[in-house]
Amino acid sequence: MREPLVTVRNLKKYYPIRSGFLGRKNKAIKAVDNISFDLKKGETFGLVGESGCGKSTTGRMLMMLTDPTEGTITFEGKNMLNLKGEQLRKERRSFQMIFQDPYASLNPKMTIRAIIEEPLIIHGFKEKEERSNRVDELMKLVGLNQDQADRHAHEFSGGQRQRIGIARALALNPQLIIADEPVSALDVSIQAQIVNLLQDLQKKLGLTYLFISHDLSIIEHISDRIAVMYLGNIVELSTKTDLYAQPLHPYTQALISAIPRPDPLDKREKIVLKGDIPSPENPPAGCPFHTRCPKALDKCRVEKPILSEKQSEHFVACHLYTQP
Amino acid sequence: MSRYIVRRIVQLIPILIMISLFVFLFVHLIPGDPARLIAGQDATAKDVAVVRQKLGLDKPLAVQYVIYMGQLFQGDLGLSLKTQQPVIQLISERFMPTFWLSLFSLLWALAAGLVVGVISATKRNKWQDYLGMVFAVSGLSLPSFWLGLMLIQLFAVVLGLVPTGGLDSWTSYILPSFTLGTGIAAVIARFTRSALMDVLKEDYIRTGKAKGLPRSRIVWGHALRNAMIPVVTMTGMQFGFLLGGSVVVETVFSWPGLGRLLIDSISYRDYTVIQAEILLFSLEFLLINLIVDIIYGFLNPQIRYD
Amino acid sequence: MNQVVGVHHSVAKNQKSRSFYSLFFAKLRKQKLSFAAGICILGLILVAVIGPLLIPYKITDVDYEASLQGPTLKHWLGTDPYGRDIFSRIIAGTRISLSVGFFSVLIGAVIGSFLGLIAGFYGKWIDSIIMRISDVLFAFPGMILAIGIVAILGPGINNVVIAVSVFSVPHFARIVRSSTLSARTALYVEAAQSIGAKNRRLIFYHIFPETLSTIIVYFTMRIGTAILTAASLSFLGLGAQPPSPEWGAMLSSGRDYLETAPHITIFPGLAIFFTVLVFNLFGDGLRDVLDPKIKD
Amino acid sequence: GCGTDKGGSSKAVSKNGKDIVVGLDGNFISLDPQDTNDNLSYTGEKTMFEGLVGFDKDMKVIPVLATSYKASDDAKTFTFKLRKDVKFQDGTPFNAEAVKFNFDRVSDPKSTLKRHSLFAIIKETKVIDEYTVQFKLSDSFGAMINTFAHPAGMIVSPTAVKKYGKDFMKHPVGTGPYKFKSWTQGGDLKVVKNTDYWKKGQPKLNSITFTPIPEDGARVAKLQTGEADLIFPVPLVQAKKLDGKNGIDIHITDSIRQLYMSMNTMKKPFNDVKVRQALNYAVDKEAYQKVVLNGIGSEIDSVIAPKVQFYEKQTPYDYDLSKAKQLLREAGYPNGFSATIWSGNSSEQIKAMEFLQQQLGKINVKLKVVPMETGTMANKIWSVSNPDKAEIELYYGGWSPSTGDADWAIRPLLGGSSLPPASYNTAYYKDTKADALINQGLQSADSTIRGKAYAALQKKIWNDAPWVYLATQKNVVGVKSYLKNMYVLPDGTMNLNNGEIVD
Amino acid sequence: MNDPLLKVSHLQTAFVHDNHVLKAVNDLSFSIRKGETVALVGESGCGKSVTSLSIMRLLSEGARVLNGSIWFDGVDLLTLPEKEMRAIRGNDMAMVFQEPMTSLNPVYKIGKQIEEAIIYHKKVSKHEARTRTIDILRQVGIPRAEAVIREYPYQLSGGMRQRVMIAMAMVCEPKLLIADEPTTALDVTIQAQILDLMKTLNREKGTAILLITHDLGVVAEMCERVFVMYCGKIVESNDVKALFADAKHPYTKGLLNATPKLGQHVDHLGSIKGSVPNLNNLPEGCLFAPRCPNVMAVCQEKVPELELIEGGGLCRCFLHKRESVFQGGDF
Ligand SMILES: Nc1ncnc2c1ncn2[C@@H]1O[C@H](COP(=O)(O)OP(=O)(O)OP(=O)(O)O)[C@@H](O)[C@H]1O
Ligand SMILES: Nc1ncnc2c1ncn2[C@@H]1O[C@H](COP(=O)(O)OP(=O)(O)OP(=O)(O)O)[C@@H](O)[C@H]1O
Ligand SMILES: [Mg+2]
Ligand SMILES: [Mg+2]
Repeated sequence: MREPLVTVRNLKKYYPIRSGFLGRKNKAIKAVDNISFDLKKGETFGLVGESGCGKSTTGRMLMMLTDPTEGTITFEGKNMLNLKGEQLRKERRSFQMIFQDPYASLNPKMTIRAIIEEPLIIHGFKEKEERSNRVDELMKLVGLNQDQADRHAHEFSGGQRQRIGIARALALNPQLIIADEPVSALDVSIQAQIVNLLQDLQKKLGLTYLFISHDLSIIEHISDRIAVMYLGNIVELSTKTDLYAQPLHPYTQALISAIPRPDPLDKREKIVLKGDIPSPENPPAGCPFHTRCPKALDKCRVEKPILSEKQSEHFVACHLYTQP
Repeated sequence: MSRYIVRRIVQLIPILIMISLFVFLFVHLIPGDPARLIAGQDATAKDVAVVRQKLGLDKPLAVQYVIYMGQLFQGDLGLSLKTQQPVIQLISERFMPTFWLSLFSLLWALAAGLVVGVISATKRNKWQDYLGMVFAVSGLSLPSFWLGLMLIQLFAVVLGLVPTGGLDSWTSYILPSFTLGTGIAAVIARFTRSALMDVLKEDYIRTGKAKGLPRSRIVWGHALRNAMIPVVTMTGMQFGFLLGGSVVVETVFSWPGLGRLLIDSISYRDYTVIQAEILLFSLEFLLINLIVDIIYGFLNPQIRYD
Repeated sequence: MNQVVGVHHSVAKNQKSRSFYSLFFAKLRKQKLSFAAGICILGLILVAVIGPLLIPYKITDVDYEASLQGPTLKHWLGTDPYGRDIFSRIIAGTRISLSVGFFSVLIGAVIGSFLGLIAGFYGKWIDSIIMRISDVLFAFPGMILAIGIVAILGPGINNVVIAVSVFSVPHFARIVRSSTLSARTALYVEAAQSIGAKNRRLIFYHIFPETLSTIIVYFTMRIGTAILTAASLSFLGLGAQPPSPEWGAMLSSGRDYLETAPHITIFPGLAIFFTVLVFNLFGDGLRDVLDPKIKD
Repeated sequence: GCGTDKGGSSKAVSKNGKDIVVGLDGNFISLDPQDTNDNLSYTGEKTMFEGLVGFDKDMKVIPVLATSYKASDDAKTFTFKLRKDVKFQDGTPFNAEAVKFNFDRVSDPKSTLKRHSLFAIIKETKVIDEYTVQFKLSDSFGAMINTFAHPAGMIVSPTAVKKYGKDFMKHPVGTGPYKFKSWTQGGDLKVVKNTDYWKKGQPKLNSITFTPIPEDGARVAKLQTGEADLIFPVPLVQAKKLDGKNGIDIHITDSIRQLYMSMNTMKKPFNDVKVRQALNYAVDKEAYQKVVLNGIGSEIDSVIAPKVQFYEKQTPYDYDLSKAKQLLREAGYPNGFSATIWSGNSSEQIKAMEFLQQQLGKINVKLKVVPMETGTMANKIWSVSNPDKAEIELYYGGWSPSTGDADWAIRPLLGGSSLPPASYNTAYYKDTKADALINQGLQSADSTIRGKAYAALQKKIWNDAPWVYLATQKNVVGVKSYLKNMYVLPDGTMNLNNGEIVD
Repeated sequence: MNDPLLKVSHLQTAFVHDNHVLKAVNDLSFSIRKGETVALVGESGCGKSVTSLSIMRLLSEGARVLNGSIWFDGVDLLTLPEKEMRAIRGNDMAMVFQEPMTSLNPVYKIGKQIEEAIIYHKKVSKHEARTRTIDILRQVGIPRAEAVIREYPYQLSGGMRQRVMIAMAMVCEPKLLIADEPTTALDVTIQAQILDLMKTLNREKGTAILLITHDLGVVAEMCERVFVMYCGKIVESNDVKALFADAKHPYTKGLLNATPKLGQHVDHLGSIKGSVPNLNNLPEGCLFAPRCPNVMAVCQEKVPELELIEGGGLCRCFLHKRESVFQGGDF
């Protein structure tokens, strides 16, 4: 078994809702509610779930862009949450992020060169020549044409921009890349280009990915292990093959069955869930999924199931599988 | 709802205290000795000293502030240094004329501004739009004192239609309200136009069209109500302008209102009156904006006050 | 909450590979009125710079025999009570009014924008303090604040500049704060933060340029207000000192002659009106082109 | 006035009813004559109150509530005989007790009345009999009778003062032809006919409403539209144009207000009399009248105006630039110098300063014009306790001695004891000889002695030239032609008591 | 049953700027029969929305139909006076938009927004309108319909709002429903609900549906026929089964390859090189030529026509050129 690169334990993020007299805090959005997982060196860890379930929040906490309410994130033995100021800034080199929106994540006022060069400047690469060479190298790596370096982002297509974003993320030779829906905004034909690029880079550079997506097909294609999130909780965590071959959690089952398949002859019965995803401001008691679960038991309404290993490397949080 | 209002009013208190301190320092920073001014041109140095002591101006500033605030909390605004009249009385005599003036100015400004704004937005880039906006920008660019003087010449002196100034009958309100409201009408018109233009680009307007609704229904029913939401907020902010503008307009039109009282009080360094009046202006401004927020809540169902 | 896939596509794909500036000018040119106003502003600036060299009379040339004349061929806009040429004075006054407008707004913009950036970026108590103070200044009618400041500092054009800039500060602080708040959540700012950029870099390198268009638009629009306020102060006798041909002061001294010699009030009034008008029109156009949402 | 022979363009106007509106350029501050220090308030008060003595059209002292008076030679004791047929408007009888009450009130050192200093010299007021009253002064004071004629010497009802206390100023009761009706601070004052007035057949109007209209244009417009029947002052620029139109008559009458530019005689270069005289020669006084006063003013030929008691004509300084330049050269300023001039920020004051700037520019004296807001200026002038520290150089101002007497016209402005902050000697003129003459005039009630002293004093000051003498002002009133017998006194207060409407 | 309900022929819609014309839809033809479900697929920016807005005549300012005709139920929509067009919109032909979050007026209650259309088109009483509103809300599967009509849009989730939008479109029982990416903004589980709903409505009410989407999965699940668009033109069309079984156009093939399929397990996804050309800067010849793996010399010179291919479909490609040129008959 490979070494864990990052260990996440009991991570929580509650966003306070200010209301009441003189803006006292008395409610919270439980965006991420106590999750734990490991990222192993060199793997692609897929995080999948529907809108608002806390995927981005998890990614942002790993990037230290948001402070967790509770929990630990350990990287190479260091608890990242204890780092402050300059130390933290230095440590950031090992963690990089690729964003969903290739348009908004590039400063429209900067040239491509300036964007890719920025991490180098920030981290003290003084030699101009050295930086320039590195930029050229990176652009080649992600498949961008070097003579376009002095143009602005708006002159590029979505796929090209996403490549720029990837080049920036790679500039400092990071170990972990958090890709928050890196292809959701792209057209299918382009999406495939980027996914392929990410896979090639992983092979070439030995990167570890945390790959966030709501698209189960993409997640299946790219990930080694997958965690399914629902309302701030991980409801199932397993290797790719296990998860798709034998989804345990009713939510995962519904999710997989709901994916429209590009094959008109494949006329499966779908599991169409009733109702909406509850608001994280006001999550249901007990199992967060019980309100929509076709197999809900009485117990599910009161007791929250914990994530436990049902089969080897296959974790699920569901009362259906807790032995009496 | 009422809890919300109470809370908002409670929140005003610290701001008002800050304003009071600010005003107090500000007023005392203005060079000029009220005792000297009140004692008069031919007063001797001794007369001045007597007056100073009588007015309590010989005490240290901090002490004066504490005394002032103490009185204020008991609802006592003190006596005018100049006339020895209770400030509250001076101000209450002047309050209504200024209040009505502001209100009429605001009302006509709203009416005119909305109409011009809506026409401009719906006839975008047509002559109506250009005309409306030239009018609006002109309104914004006219020095109000100049406009006032010109209006007096034309309508009161040459045509004799309305009084030239002072407050005698309802006709007295026409010119000053018009002068004071012009700038705001212009702002409202511009703002309505741009808010409405933004709203007309919204998806739900397209939905309305897809339902087959007639254009008038879409503009006046669906778009304007949404466009009003930012317009209302902005109108509240304009109130500050209105209060400041009343100083100038009241001078031009010999209006027996607070603006002129303020100018007079400043030249006499009548501290108590200046302080009270600026506090009143600020309070008025804050309250108006509170009301605006409440109206905002009615217009925008997404805001819940609880 | 739901990601809207591909929302930006059509916008972005429209943009041709043109530079920001040529795009900007092309758009601005379409705003015909504003474009014309922009040319007028250039004209005004030209007049401000070289006008004093071209005027037919010195602005201090008095001729009591020729006082209060209406417009003639000799004196295009007539003469004032001292027989000075009003046309020359208005031309010479352009420089004063424009610089009052420009500098007062500049000072206000620099300080206000800085405070707005800080407040918007750091939030929390820094934001509260800055915004509460600007609330206080807001609740204080601007004209009255200006009167007070001039009363403290004494009259004179420099003090008018200070007074007007003081009450521009909270306006800039507010709008810059709100555009900072939105720029702060922009993904590219987060991206820069995630590669380890310091706050200073985030604020001045990434966020500030984003607020710049708002600042520029508001700047041009405020210039008009500033010129008007300065003129009002002069009208109340708190502004420029004689024999300065500041328009507000000219207007103020001419108001006694409103009936007997209206030209000495009308022309400086028109000069103010025209100048403020073109700045407002230009600001409007800029706003439409740069598209910041300014609530004013 | 000059409004009589305009003929043609004048369209006849008439008035229904006997209620008139008077437009004034400011607000009344007080209606208690003993607690008033502005002329405007006196204009209103004079309809309701009367003094023992008063002034006629030419500032000559005339009896009003007193029938006669006698002064002792040492100018220390003054005895008045009172009218017997007078009652206050609230029914209180007017008698020696009432007079004593009034002067005890104002001369009490503990009184915080604004006019205390004017009457502080009264040591004692004695009731001799019901209609005779006697004042004893603590010091000789030749100008005392003029002081009694000052509007601050008007008699208020003791009953009303006791009743209203501090609020008396809002509930004035006197003996005058009109009774108080209503007043809002900063707004209108309305007075109505006193039907029990002691002068039979008076007053002739039912009511007078005073309305403040500070803005010149608005005030004129009110007269034009007939919303006001009388306005004062009429802006000088418009006087000529208004006259005869819309049934308006413009009355231009003499004033005792002198317009001057004072020079700080303790400061270089104005400590040199040659410089001061040079400046006097350098200013074209005719042009001043034309440009600044719009031709409404008269030549100045003494430090006090002709209508002031003991006036003595001097030889005016002609407009003579070469003489001015020569004097400057002699004083050691061949290339001129720079100086700062202060005044208020009214348009007239600014205009005057600008004019002076232009004039003195011709002899290379460069002025920096600083118009100041009233409060600031007062502060600048009075914040100095030591003449050496005085910042003031040149000051443009005007002075109207409300007692109509030479003493009050000179002492506060040029007396050695009047340097700021004590009083208004902005010229910092302190001359032993002049001070001695001032005292001579002060210590006698004998008009020949006083006359001589003031003649010498005027000559001395004229030649010492602490001021650039500019002009004597005129008062300009605008009235509708149906309104008669209302006039402005030279001191700038108005007497409306005889006013009547004639068709 | 064979009459087309909607017949779009040679439609050309462009954004007209002062100095240039951007043809967003260029010579587009297709038709829909009564009760049929037809898909228009294509990548972002290929002109799907512009097509639907052209049909509804809701194009924004600056966009204009330059050429072509649109026949709907026997009338030529493009020559209809605005007033009559209004009577058709929302009544005979309704539309659902991509963004359920912003397509409802935030300041009006749900009920009012639906009733408005009924009252306007059907001239019924308020009360009747209300009954129908509650009825339709129930039909689109909204629980508590009586309560929901008194709620504001912000109180509803995205899926609920999209149901409301569909209810609003369906309430006058239109003959044709145009759904422009109705589920793109929704989550998979919610998408499944909405697609389910549309299928049911189609089945029960016989409403024809023009489904616009970029998701081939959705197409496969929902539609009977498919039109594939690329750069404002139709490049291939066929019966859904035929198309998925044997796509002819290289672009269609590329799309199908690039779509990840569950359980497929390939190392690399198929991808199409390059990116969609800019409308400002379209290539000569076949628009797909620069990205085409099978490009030939002729492709860069001539524009291929849409031609009938074996198996009944149409394809715009020189690879599949046959002797008989498509003449614009029934397709
Ligand atoms: N800054 C914030 N303040 C308050 N609530 C927040 C904030 N950021 C996120 N949330 C809330 O936390 C929850 C989880 O958000 P998050 O962005 O992590 O979801 P997600 O799974 O990434 O969703 P999506 O697929 O829409 O990106 C949501 O309900 C969201 O509204
Ligand atoms: N207002 C506009 N001005 C100029 N061009 C526009 C405008 N709106 C759309 N376009 C262009 O028209 C073309 C077609 O746009 P359309 O919205 O129909 O695409 P779409 O296929 O619906 O894409 P998406 O999947 O992103 O919704 C695009 O290239 C787009 O850039
Ligand atoms: Mg997310
Ligand atoms: Mg679209």
